[in-house]
Amino acid sequence: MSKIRVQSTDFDISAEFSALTAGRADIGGLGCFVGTVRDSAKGRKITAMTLEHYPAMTEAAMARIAQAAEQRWELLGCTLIHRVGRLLPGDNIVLVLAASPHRQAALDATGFLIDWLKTKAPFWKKETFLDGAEEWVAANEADEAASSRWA
Amino acid sequence: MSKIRVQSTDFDISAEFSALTAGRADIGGLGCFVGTVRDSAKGRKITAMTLEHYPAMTEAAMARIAQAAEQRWELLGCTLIHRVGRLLPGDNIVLVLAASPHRQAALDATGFLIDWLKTKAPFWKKETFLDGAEEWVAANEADEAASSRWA
Amino acid sequence: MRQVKLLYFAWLRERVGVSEEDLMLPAEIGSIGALVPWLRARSPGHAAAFVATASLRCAVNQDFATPETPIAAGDEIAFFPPVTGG
Amino acid sequence: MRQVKLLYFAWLRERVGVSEEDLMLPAEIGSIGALVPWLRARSPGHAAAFVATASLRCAVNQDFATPETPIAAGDEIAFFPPVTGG
Repeated sequence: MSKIRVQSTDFDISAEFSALTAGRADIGGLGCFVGTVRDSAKGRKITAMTLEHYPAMTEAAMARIAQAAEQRWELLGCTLIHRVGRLLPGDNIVLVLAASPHRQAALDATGFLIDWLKTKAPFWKKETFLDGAEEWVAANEADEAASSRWA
Repeated sequence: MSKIRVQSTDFDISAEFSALTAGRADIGGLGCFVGTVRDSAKGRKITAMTLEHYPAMTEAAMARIAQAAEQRWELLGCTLIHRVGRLLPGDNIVLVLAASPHRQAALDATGFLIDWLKTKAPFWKKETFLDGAEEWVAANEADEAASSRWA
Repeated sequence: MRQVKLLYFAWLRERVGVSEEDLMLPAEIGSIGALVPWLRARSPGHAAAFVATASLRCAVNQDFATPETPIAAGDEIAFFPPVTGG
Repeated sequence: MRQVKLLYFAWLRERVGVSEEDLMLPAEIGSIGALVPWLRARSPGHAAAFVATASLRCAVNQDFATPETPIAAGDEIAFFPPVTGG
């Protein structure tokens, strides 16, 4: 019941909502999170963001976490799409969708899934700054803490 | 920075995402919730859902709560759309969008806004059952409790 | 005597039988708490609508009100059940 | 001696200078904890990549591993910095 994708191309939010809800009327609420590339970090302008991942591990790990969410909350389906490659400021990075009969389950599962993607899924971001300098993004302790709330 | 609508027509999720994000690259995360009409309640089949509201009060109250959310979290904009009139199972009822530089603020504001819409905005739902019976939906104590978490 | 506009929504509207009415209130009806029993005596429909005050909500001039909220001439006073939007 | 495949990601890959390598491990390298110092001695690039073990993460056969995780012939062993997706 989960759809997992790692892709370099953009995703279509409406199409993903439609795919998750098509032909069914048992959904009461859909939670969604979309992460996008910001044009600055720590006060410096960013011109690009490059995402690398560990292909053999990524989709299997994403499928497992989607399954864990479906066991933890009453979900009728979820969608996880993560982009890789070179992205520009304003571009979409990640989409999480969770459908449930109940609002709170949809929202909680959405928060759980994006926290997990931030802290456990094997993706790495490199930022390119205005002067051409490139730096790998350091892991955020606040993100690690957000994930541990779900432990 | 907030967009508030009460309308009988459906909304286009992608168009609302685009309207909120167009031309800007300072957003890091977008939280979204979509509420839809379920085809059953308490084990009975539903054939329609009719939403009534208090027009003079609704949009002003929605604008105030959007402003409250923007003061409470670092938001770059939010969108609240609530449908009224006669809806069918599977139809969209409500859309909440919240954009922030930060993931957690976007998710928390989304949860706050939909909890508020459920418990404080002057909308009333009437369900039409398979046998033609019509019943006004009773307020949900769990919803009231969810809202009080934000007090 | 002060004129006010009464609005009813959802099942309160259905029981009262009208969605709104303009009423002249006697001077002694100074608050929402005093208005409710006065309305209840107006008709069987009003009596049926205002039977369960625990499930009654009120807004004066589009703001949520309590039994203590005072009433002034020209007020728009709305009664409705607990809201069920979202 | 057991053959394993090593994978490196992000700045670990850049410092080691290759994204993957097939290595024959001596019998005494039985765990991830024993493998790291052995890798560090392979080249200046490896030494630079494995300098800060606090910021090192490892997966064996696509599952997160710890220093205690044992190594078997044919394993795919990946080293990378803390993840930053989402």
